[in-house]
Amino acid sequence: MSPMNIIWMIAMPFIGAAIGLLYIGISRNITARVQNRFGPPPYQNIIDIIKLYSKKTAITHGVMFHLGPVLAITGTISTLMFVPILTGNYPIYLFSFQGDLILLMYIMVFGCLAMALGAGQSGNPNSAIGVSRGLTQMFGYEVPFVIALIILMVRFDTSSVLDIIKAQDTVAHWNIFRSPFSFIAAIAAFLGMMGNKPFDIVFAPAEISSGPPSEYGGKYLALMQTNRGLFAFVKLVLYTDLFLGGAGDFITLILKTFALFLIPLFIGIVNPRFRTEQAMTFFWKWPTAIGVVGLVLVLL
Amino acid sequence: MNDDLDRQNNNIIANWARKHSLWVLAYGTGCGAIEVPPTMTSRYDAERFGITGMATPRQADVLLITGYLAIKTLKRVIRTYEQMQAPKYVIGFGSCTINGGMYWDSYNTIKRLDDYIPVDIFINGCMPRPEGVIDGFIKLQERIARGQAKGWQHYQENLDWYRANQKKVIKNWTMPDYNW
Amino acid sequence: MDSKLIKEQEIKRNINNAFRSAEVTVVRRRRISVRFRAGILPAFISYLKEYMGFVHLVMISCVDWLEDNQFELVYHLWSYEEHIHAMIKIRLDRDNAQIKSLSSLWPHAETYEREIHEMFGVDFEGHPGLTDLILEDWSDLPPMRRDFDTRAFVAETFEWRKGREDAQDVRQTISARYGETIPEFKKDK
Amino acid sequence: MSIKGTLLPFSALKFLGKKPHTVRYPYQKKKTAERYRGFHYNDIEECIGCGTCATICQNEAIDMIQIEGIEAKKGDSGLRPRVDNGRCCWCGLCVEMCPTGSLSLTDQYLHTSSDPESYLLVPGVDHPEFAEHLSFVKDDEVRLLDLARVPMKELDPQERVKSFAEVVVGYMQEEARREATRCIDCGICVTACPDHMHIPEYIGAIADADDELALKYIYDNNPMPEMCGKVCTRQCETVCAIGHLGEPIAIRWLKRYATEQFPDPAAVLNPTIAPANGKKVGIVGAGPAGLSAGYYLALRGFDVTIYEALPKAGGMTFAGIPKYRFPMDSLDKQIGYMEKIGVKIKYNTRVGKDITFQEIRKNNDATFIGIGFHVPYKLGISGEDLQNSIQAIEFLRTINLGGNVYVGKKAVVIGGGNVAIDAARVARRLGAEVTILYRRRVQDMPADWEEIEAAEDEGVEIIPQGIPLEIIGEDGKVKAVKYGMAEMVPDPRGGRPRPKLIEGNEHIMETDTIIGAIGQEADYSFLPEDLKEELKIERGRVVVNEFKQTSIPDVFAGGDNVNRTMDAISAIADGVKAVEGITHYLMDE
Amino acid sequence: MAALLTKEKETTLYLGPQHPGITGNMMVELKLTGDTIQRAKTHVGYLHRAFEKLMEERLWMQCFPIVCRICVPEPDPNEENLARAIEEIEGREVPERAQYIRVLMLELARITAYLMWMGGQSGSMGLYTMPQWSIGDRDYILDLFEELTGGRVYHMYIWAGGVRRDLPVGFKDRVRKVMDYIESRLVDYDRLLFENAIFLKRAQGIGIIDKEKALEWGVVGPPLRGCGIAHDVRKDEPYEVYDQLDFELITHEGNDVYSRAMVRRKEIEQSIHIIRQVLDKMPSGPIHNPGPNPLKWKVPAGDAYVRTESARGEFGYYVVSDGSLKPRRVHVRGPAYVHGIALLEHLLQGANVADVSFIMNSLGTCPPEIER
Repeated sequence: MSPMNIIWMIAMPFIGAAIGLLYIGISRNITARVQNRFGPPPYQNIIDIIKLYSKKTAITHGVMFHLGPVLAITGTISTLMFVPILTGNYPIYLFSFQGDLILLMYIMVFGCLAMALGAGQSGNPNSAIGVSRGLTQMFGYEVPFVIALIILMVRFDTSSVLDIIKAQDTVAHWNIFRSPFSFIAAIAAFLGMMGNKPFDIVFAPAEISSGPPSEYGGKYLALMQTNRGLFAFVKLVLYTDLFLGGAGDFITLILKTFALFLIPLFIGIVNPRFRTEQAMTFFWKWPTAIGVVGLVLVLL
Repeated sequence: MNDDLDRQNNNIIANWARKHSLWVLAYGTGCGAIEVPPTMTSRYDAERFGITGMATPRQADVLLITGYLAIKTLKRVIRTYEQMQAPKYVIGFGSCTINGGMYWDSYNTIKRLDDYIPVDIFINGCMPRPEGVIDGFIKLQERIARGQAKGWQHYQENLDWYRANQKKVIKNWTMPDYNW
Repeated sequence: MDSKLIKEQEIKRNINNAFRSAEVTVVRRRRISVRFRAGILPAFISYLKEYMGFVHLVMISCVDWLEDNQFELVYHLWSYEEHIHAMIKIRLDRDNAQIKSLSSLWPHAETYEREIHEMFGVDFEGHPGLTDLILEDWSDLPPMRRDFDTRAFVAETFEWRKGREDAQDVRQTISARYGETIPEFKKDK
Repeated sequence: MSIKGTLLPFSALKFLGKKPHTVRYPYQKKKTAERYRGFHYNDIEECIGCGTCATICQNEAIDMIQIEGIEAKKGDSGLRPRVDNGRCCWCGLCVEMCPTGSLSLTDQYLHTSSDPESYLLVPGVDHPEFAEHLSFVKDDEVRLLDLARVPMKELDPQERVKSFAEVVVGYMQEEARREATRCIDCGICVTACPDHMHIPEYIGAIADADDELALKYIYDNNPMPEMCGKVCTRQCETVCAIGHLGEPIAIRWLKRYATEQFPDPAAVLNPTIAPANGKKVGIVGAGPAGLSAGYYLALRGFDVTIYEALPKAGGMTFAGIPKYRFPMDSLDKQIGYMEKIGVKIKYNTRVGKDITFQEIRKNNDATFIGIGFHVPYKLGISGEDLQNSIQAIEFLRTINLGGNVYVGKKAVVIGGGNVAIDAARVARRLGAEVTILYRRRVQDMPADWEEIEAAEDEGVEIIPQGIPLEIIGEDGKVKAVKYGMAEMVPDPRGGRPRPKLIEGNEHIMETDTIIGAIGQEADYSFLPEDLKEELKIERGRVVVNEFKQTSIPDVFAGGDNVNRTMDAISAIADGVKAVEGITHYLMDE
Repeated sequence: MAALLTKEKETTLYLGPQHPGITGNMMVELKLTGDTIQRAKTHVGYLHRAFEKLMEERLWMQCFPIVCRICVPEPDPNEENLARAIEEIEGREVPERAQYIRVLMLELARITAYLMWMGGQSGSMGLYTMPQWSIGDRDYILDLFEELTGGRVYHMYIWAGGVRRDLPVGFKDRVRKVMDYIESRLVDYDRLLFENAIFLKRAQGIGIIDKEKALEWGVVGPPLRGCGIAHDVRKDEPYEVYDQLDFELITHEGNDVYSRAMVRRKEIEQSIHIIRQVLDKMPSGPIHNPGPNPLKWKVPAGDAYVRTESARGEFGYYVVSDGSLKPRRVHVRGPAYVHGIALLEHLLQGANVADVSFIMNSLGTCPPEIER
C-alpha cells in the first residue's frame, strides 16, 4: 500500500462519483436532444446534490432507515476499492487480490440490500413494493451476470480482475470479441443493474411513486444520488475491465466507460418499462440462455 | 432557532444550488396542471433551468398549487406540504389561488391560498401560459438567490395561525401533527 | 306528425301498450320523454332495457323543483339500435325522497345514485353503499338543493382578499349624486 | 417480441442530430397571437363608467371605483372599472359587452409576484403603456349587445300631411319587450335626465313583462309621462351607453308604451294621498312645472290651486305642441288623472288680469310661478307687421285651441328650433307648401333630428344658411321674403361657427305667409311693481336656489321661466324639486 | 410462487391523490396481495368545484366561460354542448359557417386530447420520450387555438348562436400546415410507441373489457370501439355538420389497452382528414346568430339533452330552463364518470399493480369531469 494508493483511496470515491454524476448529467442532455429539446446543463446533477445536502432533513422512520443510504454508499465505496481502475503506467488498483471477482459478485449486492433494508423500514407501501421488485429484479439479472463472470473465470482460469485485464492485451483480445456470449449476458445484466428503461421497475414513478426512495429526501437522497453516480462509475469501470481490456489512462477510461454507458442510455430513451414478471422472463430467457451456451462452449 | 434558519437562508452556495435545482412535486391539484406538461416538455423545456418533476413530497422542493383547491384536496396538500423537506417553496397558479378566481362563490374551494399554506410566488393567469409559469420559476429563483423565499420559515413561525385557518375549513382533522 | 318520427311513434305505442300510465311525449326526432310514477320504476326501466333496446344508461339527473316541493329524477336512456334517447322523468316528494335503486340493472347507476344521494339527499332503496362520493365531512344541507345558498355559505366559511371595499355600484352612485331615491315596490306577481 | 418492433424505436435517435424546437424563453420570446386575451386596457377617456363590465363578469372580478381626475358628469358616472386579477379568467365577456368599446384585452400577461395584494389593476390608469398592446378588441361583426333599435312604426308621410292624426304608432307589446331587453340597466341615462327618472328600473320592468311596475316607477317622479313619452326631448337617449356604438334605447317610446297600456293610471298606481295638512299652495300656470308641483303637493296633502290663463291645462305642451305629436286625448287623460288626485285648476284665469298675484300670495302659504315663455321674439326686419306675417307660437296656440289661421298656398317658416319645425309641419297639414329658412347649417338646427327628418319626409323644404332680410308686402299683405345666403365663419370667441352674410347673394321667395319662430320669452307683466324689484330676474329668468325658491321666500318658480334647457322634462324636474322646497319651507319650522 | 402470494396478507395501497401515475387529481385505493389487486375503489371529489351549482347562480351567458373548465384537456365539447343545448331549447338556428368552425374546433381539440393521452399512456409505462414529443407537438395546435380564439387552453369560443370570432386571415393555411406536420409526426409516433415491441407486450391482453357487457357497463368512445363495437355519436346522432363530412368509424378488436390505443391512433388520422374537409368545404357567411342582450337573456322553459363525441366518448349536457335569467339545472355527463369509477374499479380487479396507471390512462380517465 503506497502513500499514493492511500491518496487515491481517499480521492477515488469523489472522482468516481463526480464522473458518474457527470455521465448521468450528460445522459440527461442526450435524452433531451432525442426528445427534441435542450435539457439541463451537464453539471445539473452536481447542483442537485449540493442542493440536497443543503436541505434540512427531518424524516424519522427508525435506525435502519437512517443507515440504509449510509450502508449503501459504504458498499459502493468498498466495491470501488476492489475494482482496478487504471492499469497503465500509473496504475490505480486499491485492494485487488486473487479472487476479487468473487468478492465483487457479493459486495455489489451489499449496497442494494442495505437500501432495501432502509427503504423497507420507511413503512411506505410504495417503498415496500419497490423493495420487493428490486430484490426480484436482482434475482433476475444476477443469474446472467454470474454466468457471464463464470464464463470469464473459466476461460482465463482466474478469479482476479487484474488477470482478466492482463489477458486482454490487444483490441482483438478484448473479451467483447473473444467471448461475445459472456458479453451479451453481462450487458443484459448491466441493463438491469443500471436501472434504465426498460428495467427501471424498481423506481417506476408512474406505478409506485419512486419506489424504495419514496420516503427519502434531503440529505438521505443526496447520499443516495451520490451513491447512484458512484455505483454507475464502479459498474462501468468493472465492465471496462472485464470486457474492454481495462484502461491505461484516464482518457481511455472515460472513452471506454462512456461508450459502455451509452448502451443502456440509448435503450432507455426509446423504450418503455417492463412489468416485473416480464423483466424476469427476459433475464431468465435470452441472456441466461446465451450465457449458458457460452458457458458450455467454454467448458467444451 | 431563528438564527439557524436565517443562516440557512443566507448561505450563498446553498442558495445558488437551490436556485438552480428546483424539483417540482408532480401533483396536479387543479386545472392549471394542464399547462405544466407543456412547460416541462419539449416546447418550453423547463428542465433547462434545472426544474424537473419529482414523484414524492420527500424529494421535492417546489409545490405547485395549480389553481383552486377543493377542501378535500387542501387536506392532502397540507399533508404533502408538511412532508416536504425544508427549504421548500410554494407557487400559486392562476387567479383562483389569489382571490378565489372563477370559483369565488363555490362552496367547495378555498379562496385565498396564502391563508392555508405560505406561498412564495403567485403567477397570474387563468391558466398561466407556459411563459408565465417559467417566469414564475425565474422570479422564485431570484427570490431564493436573495434569500427571500422564506415561506417555509413563515409557516413554522406562524404555525398556529395557519393551523387555525386550516382547521376552520377542514372539519375532520385526522392528520398527524407537525413532524419535522 | 313528421314522417321521420315513425320509429319514435312506434316506441311510444309499444310503451303505452305495456305501461298504460306512462305519459310518452315525442319531443323531436330521436328524443322521447316519458313521465312515470316512482312506484314501479325498476320494472319499467328493465322493460325498456330488456325489450325496447335501451341498453345504455346515459346518466341520471336530478332537478330540484323547490317551488313544487318536488325532486325530478331524469333517467336518460339511449338505444343504440334505434338511435333514440329516452328521458324517463319521475317526480318525488321533496321531503321524503325515496326511490328504488337501479344498481342491479347497470353497475354505473350506482355511482350516479351515490352522487344524487349526496348532492340532493334522495334515498335509493337497495343501493349497496350510499356513501359519500365527492364531498368529505359535509354537514350542511346537500349542496345541490336549491335552498342551499352557496354564496351565503362561502361568505360564512371563507374570507375574501381585502382591498376591494371601495367598490361602488354604478346605479347607486348615480342616484346618490343626483339625489334620486329609487322607490321599492312590492311585486304583486 | 418482434425484431422490427424492437429495432424501430431506435429511429428516434435521429433527433440527436436535429435542432430542438424548444422556445428558449426568456431568451427567446414567442409572439402571442393577435387576439390573445391578456390583461385589460381601458381607454378611460372613452369609458363612461357604465359598469356593464362589472355586471357581466361572472367572477365578480370587476369593481367600479372612483378615480382621481375623473369627474362625474352628464353621461359619465365618474367611476372606472378595476379588475381583480385574482378573480379574472380573461374570458373577455367584459370586452364583448362594453357598450363604448373602451375596454379591450392586451397581449400582456405576465404578472408574477410574491405579494397577493398586488393583483388589483385599474385598466388604463395602471400600465398606460398597454395601449400599445391591444389585442382582443371588440369585433364589429359579432356583438352581444343588440345595437339596432326596434324600429318605430310611423304613418306614411303622404298620409300624415292630410290630417292631424298622430304620426307615431307606438310599440306593440312584443316590440316593447324586445326594445326593453336591449337595455343594460347601467343608469347613465339618469345622469342626463333633468328629472332623474328611474329609467333602468322601468325599462327593466317592461322587459320583465311587468308594465304596472314600470308605470309605478315612472310616476314616482314624473306625473306627465303621457306627454313625456311622446314629446320629450329625451336627453337620456343622447347619453345612452348603447348609443355610443349603436342606436340608443328608445327610452321615450318605452315610457310611452308603459303609459299607453293603462287607460286609467289611477287604477294601477292607486296613489296614497296624505291627509290634508292645511297648507295652501297657489300655482301660476298649468304648464308641466306647475302641474308637477301641483300633483306631488296634492299627494302630500297640500291644498293646491293652479291658475291657468288658457281654457285647457298643459301650458306649452298643450298650446305649443301640435296634436299629431301629442293628441288631445292623451293630455286629457293626464290632466284628468291629476284633477282626480285633487289638483284644482282654475282655467281662463289670467293672473294679473282676472286675479292679481298679490291676491294669490295672500290666499296661499306659498306660491309657485310656472308661467313659461309664451311671448315670441320679434324677427326685427322690415315688413314684420304686415298681414299674414305671424308668430309660430301664436299660430300653434290658435290651431290647438281649434281656431283657424290663414296660411295660404305657400308659407315660409323662419327659425330652426322645434317650434319652427312644428309650425312648418302644421302649416303643411293646413295645405301649404312650406319652406324653412334657417341661418345656420342643418346640423346646427336645435330641433330634434327626427323632427327635421319627419318634416323633410312630409315635403317641407329647408333652406339652410339663409338669413331673412326683408319681408316684401303688397296691399299690406305678405308677398315675398328677401333673404341672403350666409357662409359659416368661426366664432372669434370660440363658440359655434356663426353665419356671415355673403354680399350680393340675395334671393327673393314668393310666399303667402311668414311664420316667425326664432324664440320666446316670459311675460312678467302680472307682477306688481314692488315685487318686480324684489324678485330677482336675470336675462328674463327668475333666479332660484336649489329648491326653486326665489329671492322672495314664499315664492317658488320653475319651468322655462327659470331654466335654460327650456324643455318639458326640465320643467317637470323644476316642479318636483319645488315640491321639496315648498314642503321644506312650509312644514319644517 | 403464485400460491404463496395469494396467501399473503392483504395490504392497502393508496394511489393518489398525489401520485405521478394518476391522471389528474384522484385516488385509487387498492387492496393488494403481493402485486395483484384484489379490490379497487376509486375516490373522487378532489376537484369538485360545484360547477352545476355555480351555473344556477349565473346568467346564461356567464355559464360559457365556466363550462370549459369542466374538462381540462379538452374543453371545447363543453362549450359546444352547452351552446347546442340552449339553441335546442330556444330553437335558435346556427349559421352553417359557424357549424363548420365548431367542427374544426372540436376536431382540433380531439387531436390535442389524443396527443395528451399519448403522453400519459406512454408516461405511465416510463417511455418519457413520447410525452416530450407529443405534448410538444400539441403545442402547435394550441397555437392555432390561441390565434383563433385568443386563449391557449380555455377558449371560450363557442357560444349560443355560433362562434365568437371569424377565422383570421391565412388561418386555414396554417391549420393545413400544422396538420401536415402532425401527420408527418405520426410515423415517428408509430415507430416509437405503437409498434414498439415492449409496448405491445405490455398493452396486449391488459385491461380487458368484456365485449358482451361493454354496452351495459356504459362504455363509450374509444374504449367501446376498442371492443370492436362501432358506435360513435358523430355517426349515431350527427350534430353540427358531421353528416356532411366523410370519415371512417374506427374499430379495433381486442378489448384491451392496445386496441384502445390503436383506435385513438387511427382516429387522429381521421380527425386530420375531417379537418381538411372542413377547411375545404367551409362556406362563407355569418358566424353568429345573435340572441338577446345577455343581461336580460331568458331562455324559454324547457329541457334538452345534447351529446358530443369527445376524445373520451359521449359527452352530454342536460340543460333545464325554467324560463328565467339563470339555468335551472345543468347536468354534465362526462364519459370519465362511468369509465373512471365503475369500469375502472371493475377492470382493476385482478390486475397487476404496475398496470393501474396504464389502464387508467387507456380509459381516458379525467377527474375534473367526474366531479365537476
